[in-house]
Amino acid sequence: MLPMLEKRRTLAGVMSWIGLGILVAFILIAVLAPIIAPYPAVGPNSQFLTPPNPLCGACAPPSFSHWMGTDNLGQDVFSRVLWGAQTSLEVMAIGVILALAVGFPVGLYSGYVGGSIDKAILLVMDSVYAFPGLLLAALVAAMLGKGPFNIGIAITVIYIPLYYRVTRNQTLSVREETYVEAARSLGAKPWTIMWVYIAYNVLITIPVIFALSAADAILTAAGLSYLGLGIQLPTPDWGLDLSVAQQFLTDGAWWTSFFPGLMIIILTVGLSFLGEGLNDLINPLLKKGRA
Amino acid sequence: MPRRGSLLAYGLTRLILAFPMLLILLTVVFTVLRIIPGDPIYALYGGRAPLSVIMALRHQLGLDKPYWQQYVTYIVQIFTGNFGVSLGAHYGGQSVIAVIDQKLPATIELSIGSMIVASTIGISVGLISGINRDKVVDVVGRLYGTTIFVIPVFWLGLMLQLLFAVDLRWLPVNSRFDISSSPPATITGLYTIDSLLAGRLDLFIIAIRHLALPCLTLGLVLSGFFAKTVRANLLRTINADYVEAARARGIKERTIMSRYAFKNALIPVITVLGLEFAILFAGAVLTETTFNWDGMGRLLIDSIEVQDYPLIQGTIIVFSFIIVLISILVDILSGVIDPRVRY
Amino acid sequence: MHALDNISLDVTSGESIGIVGETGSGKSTLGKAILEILPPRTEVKGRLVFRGRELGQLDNARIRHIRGEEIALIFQDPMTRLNPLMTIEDHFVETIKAHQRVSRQEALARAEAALASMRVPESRISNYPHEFSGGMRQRIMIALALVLNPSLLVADEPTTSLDVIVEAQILEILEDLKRTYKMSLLLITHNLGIVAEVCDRVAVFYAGKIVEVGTVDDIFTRPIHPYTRLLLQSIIHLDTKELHSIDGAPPDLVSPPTGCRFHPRCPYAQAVCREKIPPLDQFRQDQLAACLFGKDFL
Amino acid sequence: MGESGCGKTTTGRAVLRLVDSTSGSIKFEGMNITTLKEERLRPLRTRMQIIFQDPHASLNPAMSIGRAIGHPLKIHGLAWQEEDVKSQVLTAMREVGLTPEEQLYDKYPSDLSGGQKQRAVIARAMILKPKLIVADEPVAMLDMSIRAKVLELMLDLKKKYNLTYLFITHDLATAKFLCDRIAIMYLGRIVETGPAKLIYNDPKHPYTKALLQAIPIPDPRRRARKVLPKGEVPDAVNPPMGCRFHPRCPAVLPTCGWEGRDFLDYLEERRTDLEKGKVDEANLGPLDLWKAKGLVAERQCRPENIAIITEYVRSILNDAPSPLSKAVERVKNVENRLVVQFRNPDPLAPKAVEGRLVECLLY
Repeated sequence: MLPMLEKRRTLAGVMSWIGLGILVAFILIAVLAPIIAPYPAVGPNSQFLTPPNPLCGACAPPSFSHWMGTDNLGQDVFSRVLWGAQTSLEVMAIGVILALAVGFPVGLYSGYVGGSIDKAILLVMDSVYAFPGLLLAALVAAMLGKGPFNIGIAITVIYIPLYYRVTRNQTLSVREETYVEAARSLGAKPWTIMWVYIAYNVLITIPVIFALSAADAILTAAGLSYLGLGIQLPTPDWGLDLSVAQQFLTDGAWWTSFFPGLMIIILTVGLSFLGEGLNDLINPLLKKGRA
Repeated sequence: MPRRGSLLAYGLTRLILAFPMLLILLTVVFTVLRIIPGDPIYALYGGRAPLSVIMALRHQLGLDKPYWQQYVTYIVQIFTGNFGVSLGAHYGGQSVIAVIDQKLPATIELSIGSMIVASTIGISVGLISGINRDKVVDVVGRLYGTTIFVIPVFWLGLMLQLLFAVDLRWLPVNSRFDISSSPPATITGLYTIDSLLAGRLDLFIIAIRHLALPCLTLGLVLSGFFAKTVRANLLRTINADYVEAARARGIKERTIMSRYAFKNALIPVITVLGLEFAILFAGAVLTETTFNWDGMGRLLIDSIEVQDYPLIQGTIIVFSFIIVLISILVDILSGVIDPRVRY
Repeated sequence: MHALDNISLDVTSGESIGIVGETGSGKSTLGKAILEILPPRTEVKGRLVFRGRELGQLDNARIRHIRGEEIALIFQDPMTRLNPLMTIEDHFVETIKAHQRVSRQEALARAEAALASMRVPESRISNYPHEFSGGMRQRIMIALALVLNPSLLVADEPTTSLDVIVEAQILEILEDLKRTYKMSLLLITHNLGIVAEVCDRVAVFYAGKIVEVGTVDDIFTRPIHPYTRLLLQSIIHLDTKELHSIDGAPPDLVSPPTGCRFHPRCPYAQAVCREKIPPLDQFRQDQLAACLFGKDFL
Repeated sequence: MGESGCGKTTTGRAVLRLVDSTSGSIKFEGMNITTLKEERLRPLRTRMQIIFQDPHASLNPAMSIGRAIGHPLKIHGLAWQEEDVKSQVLTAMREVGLTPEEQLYDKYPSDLSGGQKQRAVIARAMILKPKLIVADEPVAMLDMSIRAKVLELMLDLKKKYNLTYLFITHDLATAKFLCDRIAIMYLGRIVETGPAKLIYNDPKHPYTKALLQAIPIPDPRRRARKVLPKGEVPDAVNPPMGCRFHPRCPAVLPTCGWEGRDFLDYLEERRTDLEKGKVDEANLGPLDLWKAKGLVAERQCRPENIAIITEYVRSILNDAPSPLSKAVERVKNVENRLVVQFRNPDPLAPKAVEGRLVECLLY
């Protein structure tokens, strides 16, 4: 997939590369957080504190020792932001990968067999899809309890219909391709047709959805935490830190909300660049392939 | 030979088709609330209230009955308009319907305002982008569409608050109305409409000033989706065969753009409108929290926090009804505009 | 990419001329070039003289008036050429009003007359395009092209997506038009049979160039250019006794072959064909060919 | 052979049981396979194969050419060893002229030209050594200059392996050149079938005649005015009664299957004539007052003008082409309805006519 990105320096190609770079950088940050973070994520680092700010506890503006300042508990924002990458990526990965693992086979099966089974599954998935994802996730999260894994599951619920729809629609169109009928005329069994002839040709549309839903999953997870229904303190998490910081915003402590938000934006923008770029690169390929 | 289908028949079909969708949503809500972790009372009160209290509550809500019986009662209650009574700290004892009736107008006002902002900005950006394909304006427009869509709505809200309310002090920080004045008498519950109905322009201005930031926040985030859809569709219609054919007939370029390219590009936008509303409602929950907006989203989160299970259920069900209603409206609207849709 | 190169063609009034060529020979680009509706950023060089006026020098408003009013274009796929959101009536009224100041009633009356002449029931004028079959839509497209009485009709593969009987019906309509309205017809097609049935003269395209022009009789009975000969032989028709084909594949127009563009596939090619670009020379009365050895094939 | 929508492709697929037939029977090598279960059918698929119109679409873009050609062997367990499969594939590739075969083996469909892809598809079909090949417009998507070569290949293979082809095409000329026998289809029915030579020299069914006449001939000296059927192929979901060609047939009889719809079509056709249309509009009003059901076309009338309308309908029926007007049994009034009642059509069955079967009441 990537060699074709090199061929043309189009906007799509550039966007894909930027997006991929950002994603890789964040994975590195998450993995290396224990090494690169200057302070632990939890607990005050108050030895450097200037006189405590009466309005927001132990918070301090960005300085040489605390690049992004400290929060109301005196925790280093930069370190928490780095550690927070772990939480976000973990929740996102669980949510999106589980959604793919369920949505893809179900979509493939539903699209291939068609008929009333397909219609029934479609109706259920479409109904769930039409429902505001965050509300559904909030509900599931409230029921399951709060930990990265449970939040991941709650998010999965939103994205299963998405993967299902994309897979099913693509399966429907691939199923009508002559080469699938050719496989049938050769005497191939349904299982072989589904996995040898259809699955791969459906899978090429998935990276786009994968990137876009990953971006959305990060937003949803952050939203849940922001609402107090996701990750709980003291775990470092961007959305959670933002919601804590919000109450001090009117007092001028902008840094505690600005930087976690910025991290979310950079990562989601990266992912959506990757998704959009891939979309622009893959779509013409699909069309050309058919022509 | 294909003939024109009846719009009325089409509308009725959509209405009937919407019923299973509603039923499925209600079933999903039922499943999540009652089956996944055992039952809501255990999930919400487990270990925090004496067993006798829990058992009594369970009995009161009928949770000790078999699932199928619970399900039937649940469906019957919903369709008879009985949503139960709130159990939580804030609204304990009040009827769920009454509480929702208070909160719904706030969310509707916020949603409509945001939709207006989103469609105005989004469609304009999409059209400008599409006409100037691959020029600088287009690249900027595309980057805007992609970026604005993935900015966390609460973060954008906070930043706008910081800028316009805290620093510049142009607009109120949060809430639906000034504390110093009393809102207009409730007719529709929408402060803007009510103040106009009461003939109070001053109150209307207060309401609009309070609406401005939340609607801008939510509208901006949502405009990305509009911009992307409109641009993609415009690129398709601008190069459509019928546009070329119209040009060959010597139709004026302006007419071609408005009657062939723009109009046709906006049709698919209607069909994604349902999806937009789903995103809008999710965003509304966050925006209501950021701006302390006393609406349905806040109600849901508060109910979840105080584990007010009848209120949670009621709120979610009302959202389901609205979603289904919107999907019907969207279908009928696209049927009215696009003659091909009436099958 | 050079879709067309050095094309020179005269069409006289009331004449029907066929443009034939395989896929990618650039023949469809010609039709659009005449009406100047090529995609933006397309460069057109050369002179288009229509009834003594040079189209390239006219301003946009004048060109717009020539489109539809004097030169009309009908296309290959009638299914996609009508705006799905507009009724047939709207299409007609808009087209007529774009050119002439007439009342809506007057425009409607003309539209109904044009439709009736194409045997489309006027009662269906308020229907939408998707409510018509393919043949009907092509009739509507023709009616739409004729409603302003143009003097030149450019038909770009007008029957390619239609079945053989409907194709024959449409071709008869085109012939009738030519006869009754003294309209010139520029028929672009890949089907040599259609040209033989409808046209007075033919221009054969290969890789963006005209390789041979002449009357249908000359081209079909005594072609000069090797490509024309081989193309005629490769048609499978009812009297075909054995199969013939042309070796190789049509060149891509991004980097066409040097010299005579047909030389890599030409069985008679000499070394000089690779270097020298053959001019379009006259070999017989009214028959021109772009072959260095044209004389040998007389 | 037939126009689009006549069901020729469906026939080809039904023969191979790629679509299920609703009635009738399919026999292969003497065995009735109409309702055979897919598991029992699978072994038979080695002996019947299909070549599709679009060579590009018939190859899985994710499979290399070599793997695609060899896959049937694996599906049927005819060869498991990679080398064994590969050597058979290479042989098959040489056979269809897909050379240099070693280099093309690992290429993907998108790297090949249209002609090469169609050769690959033929090789994939031939590797199972089939007896029957259904060829569905195998050259329609190829460039003029390549068609002849693929057809030649098919003829060579036929001779060499004594193959049976079911050749599906809309191109009468190719069918004439290639086939021993042909069947002309119209709207889901075979209207004429027999030896190709006989049918081309002297077509019997009016539809066959129309088709042969409609093909453009690349010879300017043989231009002639044609007698063409009017209109287009109607919707196959709801085909005309009796002979399905009757509404368009130039040689139609009053007994061919006229029905209520035909009367409505006649009314609509009159509206294409500006003068008649205006008079009709004034006397009858809009067309959608009429309803057609089976042999009957009818409409509601107000009691005070039913007599005038009935008279007018009778007069325009007199004005109609004679087969149509003769097919009308009567125009009557039932309560406030005006009813145009058609006669029952004569039964239609294939008849032996001069060495071929024709389904037409003329014979």
